[in-house]
Amino acid sequence: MTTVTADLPASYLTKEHTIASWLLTSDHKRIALLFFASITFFFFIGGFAATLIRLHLLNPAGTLLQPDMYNRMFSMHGIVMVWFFLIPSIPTTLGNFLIPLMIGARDLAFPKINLASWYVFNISGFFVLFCLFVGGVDTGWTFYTPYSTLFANGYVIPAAVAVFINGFSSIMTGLNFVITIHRLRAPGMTWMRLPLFVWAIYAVSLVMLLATPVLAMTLALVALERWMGVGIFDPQLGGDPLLFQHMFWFYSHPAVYIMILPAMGVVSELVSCFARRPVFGYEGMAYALMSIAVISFFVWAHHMFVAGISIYAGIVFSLLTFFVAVPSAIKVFNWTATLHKGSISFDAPMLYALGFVGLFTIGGLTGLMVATLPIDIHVHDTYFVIAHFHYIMVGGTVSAFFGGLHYWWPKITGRLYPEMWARVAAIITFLGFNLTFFPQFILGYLGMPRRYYTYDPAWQVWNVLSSAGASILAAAYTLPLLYLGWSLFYGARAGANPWRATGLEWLTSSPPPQHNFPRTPVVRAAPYQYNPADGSYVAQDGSSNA
Amino acid sequence: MSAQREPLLPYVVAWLVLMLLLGLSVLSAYLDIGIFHPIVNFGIAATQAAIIFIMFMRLRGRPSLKWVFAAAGFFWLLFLFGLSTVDYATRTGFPTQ
Amino acid sequence: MQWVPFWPRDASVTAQSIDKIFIGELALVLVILGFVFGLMIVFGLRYRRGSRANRTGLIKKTWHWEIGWTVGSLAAFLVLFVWGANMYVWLYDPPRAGLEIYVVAKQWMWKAQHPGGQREINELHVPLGETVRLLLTSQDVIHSFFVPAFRVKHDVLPGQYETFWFKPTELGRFRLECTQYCGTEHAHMGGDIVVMPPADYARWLSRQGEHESLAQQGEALFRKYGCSGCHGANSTVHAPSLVGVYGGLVHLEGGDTVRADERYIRDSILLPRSQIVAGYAPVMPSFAGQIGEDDLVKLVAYVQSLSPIDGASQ
Amino acid sequence: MRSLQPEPQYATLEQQTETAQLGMWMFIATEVMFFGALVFTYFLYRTHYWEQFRLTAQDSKILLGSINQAILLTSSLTMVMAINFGKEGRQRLLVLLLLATALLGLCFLGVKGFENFEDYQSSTVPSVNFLLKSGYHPPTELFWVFYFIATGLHAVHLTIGIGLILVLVWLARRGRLSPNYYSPLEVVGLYWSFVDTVWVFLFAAIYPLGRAAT
Repeated sequence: MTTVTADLPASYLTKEHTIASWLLTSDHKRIALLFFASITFFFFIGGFAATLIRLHLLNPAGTLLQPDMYNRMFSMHGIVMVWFFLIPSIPTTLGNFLIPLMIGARDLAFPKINLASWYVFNISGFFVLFCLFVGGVDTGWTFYTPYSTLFANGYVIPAAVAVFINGFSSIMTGLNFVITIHRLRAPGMTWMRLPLFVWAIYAVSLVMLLATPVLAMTLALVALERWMGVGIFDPQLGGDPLLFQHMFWFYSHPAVYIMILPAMGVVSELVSCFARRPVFGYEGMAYALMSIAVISFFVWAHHMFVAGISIYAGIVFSLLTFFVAVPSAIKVFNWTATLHKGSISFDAPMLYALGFVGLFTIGGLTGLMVATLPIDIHVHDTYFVIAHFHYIMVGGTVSAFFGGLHYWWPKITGRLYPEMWARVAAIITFLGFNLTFFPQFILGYLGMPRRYYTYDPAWQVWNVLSSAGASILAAAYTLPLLYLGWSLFYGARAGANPWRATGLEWLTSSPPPQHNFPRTPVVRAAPYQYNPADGSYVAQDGSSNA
Repeated sequence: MSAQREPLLPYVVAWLVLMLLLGLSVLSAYLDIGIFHPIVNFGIAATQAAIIFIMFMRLRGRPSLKWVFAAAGFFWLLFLFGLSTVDYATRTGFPTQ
Repeated sequence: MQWVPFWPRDASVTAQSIDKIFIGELALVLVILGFVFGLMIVFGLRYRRGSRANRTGLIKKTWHWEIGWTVGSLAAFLVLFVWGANMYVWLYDPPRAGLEIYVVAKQWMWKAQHPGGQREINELHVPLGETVRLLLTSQDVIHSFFVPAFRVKHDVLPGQYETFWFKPTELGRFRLECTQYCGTEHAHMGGDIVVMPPADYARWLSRQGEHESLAQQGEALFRKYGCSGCHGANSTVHAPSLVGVYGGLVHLEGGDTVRADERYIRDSILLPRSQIVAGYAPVMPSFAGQIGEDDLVKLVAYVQSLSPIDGASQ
Repeated sequence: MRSLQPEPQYATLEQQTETAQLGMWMFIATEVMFFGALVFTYFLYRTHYWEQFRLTAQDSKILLGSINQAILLTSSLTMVMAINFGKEGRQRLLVLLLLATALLGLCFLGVKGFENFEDYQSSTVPSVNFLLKSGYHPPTELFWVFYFIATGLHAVHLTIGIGLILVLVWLARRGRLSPNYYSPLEVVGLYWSFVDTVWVFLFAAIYPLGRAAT
């Protein structure tokens, strides 16, 4: 099955070699790699800011950074990580690379728009770097008015413009995915045969399309208000600052799901493949993804329980928030049940995937706590909330991103990564992560507010633990950069299907040829037809493999 | 693909109706109908939009995915308007400076 | 819960209730976590590749499981929701009694004004066991009033009053923090809540020097800004009398009815024409931009004092 | 002339054309959300400051607004006729009607410019030249803020539309549009009519709020 050829097979990587052939490519696989380069860059920028923050907080007096500098660091950390890493992370890289391969298409529906999306992303990245170098912005990533419009002393407008432009990139990519999944599926690829990763990307693309424009408008209003001095949210004119929060969270709450849904898709692929067992309740998983995407739009005001919304609104949004937890709970239980009677191997992607399930569960359950109104009154805007969403976003999304990256690495590069190192990195990540963020739950309940550059010395021990964990985490995130880089040149050649997985993407060679498939595949089987008893599987084209 | 000619008359009629509705909208501005102003104005606007969508943007014909996408934005706005009304309709505080 | 080494002090009635719901939910969370982690570990060991476990007879496609845990989790969530919502109403719908203190926030300090006219900055003295109702507003950006030991928090918005209450059950000093990011010195925008025995509190109040009460100061302003010319008893202008207005219902031109709370009084001073009382002409000029938050507080307190039924607030 | 092959990811040219249209519809849905969010702010203040908004909206120039709507509705008609002629291969009429559409778009911008000049003269331009008339409260300024942001964004969209139509003219002159391949025509037509629809709603929000003497 896995034929290792001596010299490089003709692939999308070797088709052309000029720089122009990369910068002007319309091949979704190359664009995925371009995006990969960009978001990795921003991941380390955001990570650098996080490192500074944690270093600064080692000392309760907060003497490492000036207060203004600290405020700029956490703002930049938030803005870069949210819009320049987490939101584009899985969709633009793994999604871009895999969607056409998984549905048996030769490319996305609009390849030029796909490329344009990358350029637009980089232009917005330029603005955010510009903002960083001229002095940064100190509003936090949430840009709350009237602080951002009338009082902030940073460069709010470049930051708002950066996020505004970034939205176009999101919309272009999301639009491309939705249309592609609707129109370009291979013969036989019915909706109920789509891999869950495709479902997840489909759901997330819909959220991007419907939510991002609202953010774009909101930030445009903020920028105009700051520039012209009068605006829609100005309390001096009778404008309502809470209106900004409503509009901001109408985007930014679904945005949380933009970050986590693709991760759920990745993990479903991983858990099933390494447990050698069909995903438990495939249909339930697909419907859960879609209902999370829809319900995510109904819960935004749970960020505003203490902000001054009416009591009735608080109650309604609390109830709706509990509803969104139901499909998430279904997913967690189904992943766990997928392990039942499996034949589980603990390769690095599986370690990341199991880590994801555990950390996501903790993040989700603490989410229930902050959805409970009186608890939220106490922990809102404290480190409890910080810990909660880092469990979802870092413990969840970033773990899944790394898991997916390892899993599809052979497909993307044609090389195997060093398994031992990868397992070590996965375990260190898990440990470092927990050491970083678990103490923050305690800090939060003790009452340490977020965005404080100095704090009560009584809290120092927890902060020191957290900072120690952060340094481990930093090392754990740098490791893959090293060994994956090494494997690019020295890794063993991967066959077409090193994991013996069922998806269409594994039917073509690794790395795939320019237009993915020599001949359009015909789909004859549901995904995940693994048999744990004898290790055999049925690929999606209907071929059985012992 | 054949070059059969599509009659232009329906489009001209649609245009005439649109102009008529514009006239109505302007007329309504000068009537003393109090609270019904926005209802009339936006009712007329929605009718005009529907005509433009169906005729000029060719939503006529077989049901298709286009219908879903055309309606999606408007439908989704209902959630923004509806759910925030839960707050605004029951809130007592509003900035006064 | 003070025996737990990292538990915040609980020094108010609300703190104890919130701790209860927190612990209840924490227990539930731990049970679910134990279940999920336990299953993952058991399955991971039992069905690791190469183990001899029986792998035949996979559970066939059925909705029973999904429906089972959907219903189960939904039921648990609804219990939590009702418990929480109930308490939320209790916390954010303050009783109209006890001590009323105005708090004005600005970058980066808290200014409090007691009913007797005593003012303090970054400190708030309150008597033990008394229900304290705060009326908060901001002069600039959004701040948030947070006392961890009381487990209470509310954002403070510019241009409007927010309100909540607490009832201290322990003597001592408790940290006050701002939790809504408000600029460079956000981290230093704090202070202390000092809970004293009622007798000490009374002594403390009297030690703050001779003060006119907030309402008396308001009465002076009432004359200074010319309000008494129209709203006074001997006025010839057809303006509504303000005696007994506070706390009752007001019928507006156009058929609406509003409750005359602090917000309504404040709004009526600044934007009189947006809420005209039925039967009166819209002749009152706007005072928008002419009266600062500190003076507004006094005027509102004066109008409040004209409705003596609410006894305690004077 | 380029040979008429679909792009590699499509099986047929029809599939490509239909997909392009579908993409445009999806984009229009995002535009609806974009403008919808702005109208949401309007909706809120309109209901909260009911009388003030009605009062100040009387200062908007309803005559110019109506003329502009008439211009845009007409341009939608010329656009849809252009598409029909394009499909039928009648190149001269196609180019003519496209140019007419673009011209109407420019007329709209001209009238809008004149309207803004009048707004300036009557001191209703926030942060540039704004005067709070007696009896008017500060929230009336919110109306004008909305007015300028909404019509400004609409004008930006319209300008892009005019640019796209000029590209179509160029394509048509080069013989790139034919009864076999007219996808760009359809797609730009959708966009143009949508921008028209936006104006229809903005008109309803800005001009006819009640001008009867009470």
